[in-house]
Amino acid sequence: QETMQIGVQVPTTGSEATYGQDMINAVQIAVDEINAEGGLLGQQVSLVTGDTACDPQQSVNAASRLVSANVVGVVGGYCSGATLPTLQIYGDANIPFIIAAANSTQLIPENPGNAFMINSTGADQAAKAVEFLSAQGAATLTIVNQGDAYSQDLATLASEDWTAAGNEVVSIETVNKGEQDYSAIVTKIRSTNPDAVFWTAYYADGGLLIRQLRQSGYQGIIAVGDGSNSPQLFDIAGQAAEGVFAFSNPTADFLPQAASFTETYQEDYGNAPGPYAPLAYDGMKLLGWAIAEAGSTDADAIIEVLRSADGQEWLAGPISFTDVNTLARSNFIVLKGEGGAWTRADE
Amino acid sequence: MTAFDVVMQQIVNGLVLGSFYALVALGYTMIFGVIKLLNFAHGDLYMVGGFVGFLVLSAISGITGGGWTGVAISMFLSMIAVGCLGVVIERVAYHPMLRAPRLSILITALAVSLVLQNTVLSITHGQYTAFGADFGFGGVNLGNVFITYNQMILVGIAAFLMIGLEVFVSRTQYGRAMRAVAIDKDMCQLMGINVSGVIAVTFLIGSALAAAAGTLAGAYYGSVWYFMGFLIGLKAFTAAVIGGIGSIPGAMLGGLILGFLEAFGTQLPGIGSEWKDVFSFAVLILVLVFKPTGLLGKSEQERM
Amino acid sequence: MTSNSNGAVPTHGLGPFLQDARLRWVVAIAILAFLVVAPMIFGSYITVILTNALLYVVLCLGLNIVVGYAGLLDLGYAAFFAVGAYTIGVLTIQFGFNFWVAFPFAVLAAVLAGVIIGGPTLRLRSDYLAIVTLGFGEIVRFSARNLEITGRASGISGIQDPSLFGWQIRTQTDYYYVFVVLAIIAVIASFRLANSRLGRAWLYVRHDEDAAEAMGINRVQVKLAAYVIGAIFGAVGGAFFAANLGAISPESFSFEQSVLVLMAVILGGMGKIPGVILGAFIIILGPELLRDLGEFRLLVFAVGLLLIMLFRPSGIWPGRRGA
Amino acid sequence: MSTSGNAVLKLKGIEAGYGRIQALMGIDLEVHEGQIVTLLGANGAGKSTTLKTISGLVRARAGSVEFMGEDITGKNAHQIARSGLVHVPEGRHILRGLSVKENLELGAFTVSDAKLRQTRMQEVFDLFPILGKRQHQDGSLLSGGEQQMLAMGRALMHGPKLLLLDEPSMGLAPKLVLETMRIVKRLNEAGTTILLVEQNARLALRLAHYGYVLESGAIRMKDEAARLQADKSIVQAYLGE
Amino acid sequence: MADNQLLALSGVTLAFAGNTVLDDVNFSIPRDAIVSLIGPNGAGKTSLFNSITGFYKPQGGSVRFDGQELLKLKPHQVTASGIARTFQNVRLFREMTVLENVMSGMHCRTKSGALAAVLRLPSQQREEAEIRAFSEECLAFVGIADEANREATTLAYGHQRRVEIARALATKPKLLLLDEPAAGLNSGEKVALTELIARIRNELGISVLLIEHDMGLVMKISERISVLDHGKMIAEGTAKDIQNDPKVIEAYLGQDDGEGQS
Ligand SMILES: Nc1ncnc2c1ncn2[C@@H]1O[C@H](COP(=O)(O)OP(=O)(O)OP(=O)(O)O)[C@@H](O)[C@H]1O
Ligand SMILES: Nc1ncnc2c1ncn2[C@@H]1O[C@H](COP(=O)(O)OP(=O)(O)OP(=O)(O)O)[C@@H](O)[C@H]1O
Ligand SMILES: [Mg+2]
Ligand SMILES: [Mg+2]
Repeated sequence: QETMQIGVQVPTTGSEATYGQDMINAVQIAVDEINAEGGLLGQQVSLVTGDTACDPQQSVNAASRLVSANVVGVVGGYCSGATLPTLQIYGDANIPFIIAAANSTQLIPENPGNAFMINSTGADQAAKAVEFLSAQGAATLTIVNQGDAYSQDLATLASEDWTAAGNEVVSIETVNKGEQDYSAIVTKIRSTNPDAVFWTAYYADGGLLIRQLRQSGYQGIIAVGDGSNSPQLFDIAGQAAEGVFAFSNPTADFLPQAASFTETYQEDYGNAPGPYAPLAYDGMKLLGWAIAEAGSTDADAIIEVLRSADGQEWLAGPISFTDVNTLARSNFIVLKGEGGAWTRADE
Repeated sequence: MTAFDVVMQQIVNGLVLGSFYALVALGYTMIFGVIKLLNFAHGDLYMVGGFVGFLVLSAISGITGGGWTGVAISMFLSMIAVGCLGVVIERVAYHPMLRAPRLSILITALAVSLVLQNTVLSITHGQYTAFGADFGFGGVNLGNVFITYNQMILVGIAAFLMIGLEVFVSRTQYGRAMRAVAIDKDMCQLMGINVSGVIAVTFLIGSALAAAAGTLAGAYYGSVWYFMGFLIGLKAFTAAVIGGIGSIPGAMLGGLILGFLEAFGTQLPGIGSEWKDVFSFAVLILVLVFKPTGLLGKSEQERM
Repeated sequence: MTSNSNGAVPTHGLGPFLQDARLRWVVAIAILAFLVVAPMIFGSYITVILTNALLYVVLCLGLNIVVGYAGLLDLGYAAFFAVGAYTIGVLTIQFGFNFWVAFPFAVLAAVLAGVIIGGPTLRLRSDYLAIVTLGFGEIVRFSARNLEITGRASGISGIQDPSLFGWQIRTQTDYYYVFVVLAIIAVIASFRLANSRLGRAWLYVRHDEDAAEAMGINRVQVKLAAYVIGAIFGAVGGAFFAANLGAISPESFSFEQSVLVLMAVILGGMGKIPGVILGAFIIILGPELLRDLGEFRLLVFAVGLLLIMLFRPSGIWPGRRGA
Repeated sequence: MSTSGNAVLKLKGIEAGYGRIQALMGIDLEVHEGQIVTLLGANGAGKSTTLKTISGLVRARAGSVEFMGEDITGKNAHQIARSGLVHVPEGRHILRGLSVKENLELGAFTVSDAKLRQTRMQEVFDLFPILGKRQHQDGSLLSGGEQQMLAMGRALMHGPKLLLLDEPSMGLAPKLVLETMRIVKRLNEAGTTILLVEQNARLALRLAHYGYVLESGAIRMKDEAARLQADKSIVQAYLGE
Repeated sequence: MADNQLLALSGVTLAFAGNTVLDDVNFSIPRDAIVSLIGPNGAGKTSLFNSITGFYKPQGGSVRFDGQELLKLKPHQVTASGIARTFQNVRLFREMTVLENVMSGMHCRTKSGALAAVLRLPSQQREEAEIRAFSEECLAFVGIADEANREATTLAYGHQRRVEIARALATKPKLLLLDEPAAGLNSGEKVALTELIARIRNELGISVLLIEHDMGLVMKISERISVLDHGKMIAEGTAKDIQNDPKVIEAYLGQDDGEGQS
């Protein structure tokens, strides 16, 4: 019996492998479910992985390989920088591409029309962050990013919005991934003592930063972006993560239908799903739905169905697209660290 | 915090960071000193050291607790285990290459680095692992400058290891032999020095120091990760060179200087912290332009 | 050619196989023929990979001049690659230059970069030079990450495809042929340089600086020439890399990139042109062939590298000129 | 063999070489206790290779080396050195970057008694006063002749039972050549057995008890030194002038 | 008078970390001469060579060569001005053939660059041929033309010394400095070397300054001998003068008391 090939384009080696692996796991869960229900168009679905290593050149190789493997569609896209040059490749080959994590605004003009971004853009998140932190009474803010496209983009957007709202940005700081020791930045933050600190990058380094901030006695508000809403933040930051706010798409924990996903993930992989797991899962499910709806593997038909997605509920919320194929809504929610787990903070 | 407090606090920060750099740089420098190899796998031994420390601590914390006693024991065992790993790596990957062109061993070292990283990657699936050490955040306040007990213990252990090593290498016959092996292996043999043995001991000590640093870092920062050795490996290499590669006091000095540069680079007036690495590298280059053998490196003059 | 048979052994490091001139031509034509028809036989994926490998051939031959000939350990070669790519990116996007107008500036920028890196540091011993070049590489990358004009961390996208005498270079196959031509030019230039007065001077300086100096060779000038020429190779590669991908960002020019190029050079056999080419192909094709292994692929690749080096410590390609 | 004493060193059918080059074609050689034996021969005859094979730097492809009644063929160089056989190789091999004193200290690497090292060091300084004066200087920056003294001094620090000297007079000023030969003789009189390779054959034969002449990796001739010296044909053919 | 001197050193002083190696050295070499420099080990002979050729930077004095001051020049500039040297320990380029080694000497007498090489300009091709031809000539002159394509460091020691001399000749020097060229040579080779040095002067018109410990060779060949001791010139003259100079005997030659003969 023939199987239907779906591509997953994420980093599985290099410094970002953690996140890529997390996404593959989630996609695999979705595929297992689809196959358990009889597959798509009567065929079992199987995955082909394309490792980008978060390197543009390698991701071009990976994408070309997925194209050569005759995949029906591709899910993934983690690093924006590495996702960018692949858009043209999938465009030329006319393959539907669900971008589950990468959300740099730079991707939009380069999209030939076959790619769909199911993660809200950085602009949406920045707006939410500014709104929430202002409401908490913060007037001065220090933003810390990690010098990559995603977190720098979010930092810049947030800074613009924050200033526009009449508040003061004390400074934008940049750290490097994997540095471990953030004491120098912490001292700098302590010396200017802003009302809030906003970490725009990922949980691993974020956890260390938060830990060191609190250890040094910083008492202000700490907030983190959607790259850091993982439960693993608590492993790394420990006590210090208590009271930290996170901006996030509604993740697995906060939707009734996601409970079983989280459980399955725990069971299969021995740890909690990371920040992009639900979106990756959704991406696969969305693609599966579109293929089923289209009733064929014809790309144009699948793309047509995706365009017409009309707010159907998925794990991470309803999906419908703008005319540039970005998520039509922003449904960022705010979480708070409490007792070693995330709870809703905005309800 | 006054400007003075900030400066003092950054000095403390630089000292702690510098101690880690120095510990790793020492191994770099020793190994370079003996077989002229830039051991790019050294940072990964630091990483493996962190994981071994974690495993040991998980096993014994039931008895010892997660405090300093447990961490000290984990560190010690990790030093032994990783020291042996270093020796094995030397035997398998470097020893057969000792008479090959120098740069070839560099590639072997890079390959070893990839092997270590990717082995741990496959085991941990790239996840961060919480280290599980559990000690308080207590400390002393000197004005507005806060120094934790952990920081003091950390710097103390690092200083102890470094001074011990320096004494060993500069004062003992064996240490002298280490330096001699770097220069002329055949002549060393003729003087009765077991060259292979000396090289093995060098790897043992160098790797053990990296493991000590790795375990301490895991405990101090709270987590370990398969890629944690990469950056510090580069930094240690840099530190070793600033101080004068091959020189043990140089590695210590270089580590501390780099620590201070990074601490103060973050606080550079007028430009943001994103330039701090540019700043440290620029200083490094300037140092080398004016002092081409590093701060404490001896110039290797050749007679004609 | 005939003078070689009774003159000095030429310094191209062809090894024992290819000493016969006629055999050399046969091999060259066979390789050329394969390169021309490859995209027609294989699919787009292989074409992309081969394009990549050919880019690496250019980069590796450039680094080979610095490391293999002049003996200067360079851990920041990606900086030159970045200079070429970003010059094209900045001039075409921010200033609206045509690719071909921007191209000479890319070469010029590389020459400048070579002089800046080389000038103050050439007195350093190899290991110190390594860290300085590493530092320069990182400075270039961090600067690209921090500056507005280079598009900060997101880099520069939307770089237009150039056209050449009315031929619009666009598809992967088009670029493949562009890189075939570039690689051939790089190979020919490398051979000719190696067998020239300057090429020998690099070897003299590499083997014994003092003796070379005593023979009237200005070592600083000779080493600088190596840096500058190596930089030009890198920048030319970078320029077409930028045009091919259409988007560039700092992560393409990381320390790992420099290390990968260096690995290819040493793996194949420093200073031996066919070896370096082989090294470039192994470094690019190796991990690709292992893609199915997922997270194990680099592990297997690394073990493979290790074994190759243990069995052929002077690089895969046989013959001297390897130390 | 006409000399008295028992053989400290005994080579039987030694073959050795480098890669495809065979340098020694089967050497038989004996050195008796308390003797100075000299090994003569043109450039490339294999003198240095013979010494290297004895001290373990070069592996013998065939034959055996016996030192003080023990078979040391195939042993590691450092093990052989520990048993009291010290080789001063051609080209001095001063350890660059280490001071004169450190070079000497390392010569006594196998001597664990610090006191003994101290006395030996003093003896060396008495023998070569310039080394005492320059003890803190980098050994490799000494002049050629000074380096030669250091190399010799370093060997003495070890307290050798058998000393292999490879061209100790090379590059020395005439006065020092004579001085060196006196030292060799004194050492021998103090009980050290010596195997001496010398380009300056006249001097060597004056000093030695017994001599071997090596040609293309094989022993061409062997006899009492005095008799070799008297043989005009040998002097002309192998020793020049 | 001054015009007669090819090389003239005056007041050259060199010290390393307080250790005076050359102490106010005055010394000259006439055109077309073979001059020897002798002296005990560590006297500063090699250091004097290094000072002339720009490897060491003396603290004071002047070195005039053919009307030009050398003291400020780098080694390669000194070579370009017409002084070539060999080294006390042979320093050939490893892994390169004898011919390639000799070709290095022609570097400073030719000029085509990278672009000419890549484009194979006719001028570059012509120059390459010239380099090759002259280097072969130099090899033939020292008598080892047959060894041109062997790897230089695999040659017998005596031949390696000759390669070094050929390499120096390829720089087209006016003055050749030889540092202990006879060390490690056997007596036959020494005789050949003596002849070669004479031919270099007689046939090529190149002056020679020689450091050597082999008194037989020195006495036979030198027109003048200078003696250096502890960085100072202690004597100068013909072979006879020197041989009988008590200062030289005391410092350098020594008395062969025949003690070796027991
Ligand atoms: N490392 C080496 N590699 C290859 N061949 C060598 C090596 N060392 C020596 N040989 C060769 O071995 C032979 C013997 O050399 P050896 O050094 O023993 O001669 P020797 O009698 O000591 O000469 P000399 O008087 O020049 O020191 C020579 O042909 C030489 O070329
Ligand atoms: N680069 C240097 N640094 C320090 N001291 C040096 C240096 N070069 C030479 N010397 C010292 O200068 C003195 C003279 O050395 P030089 O090599 O000139 O002697 P030489 O006359 O050539 O002796 P030989 O005949 O033994 O070769 C020696 O004492 C040596 O230690
Ligand atoms: Mg010899
Ligand atoms: Mg000398």
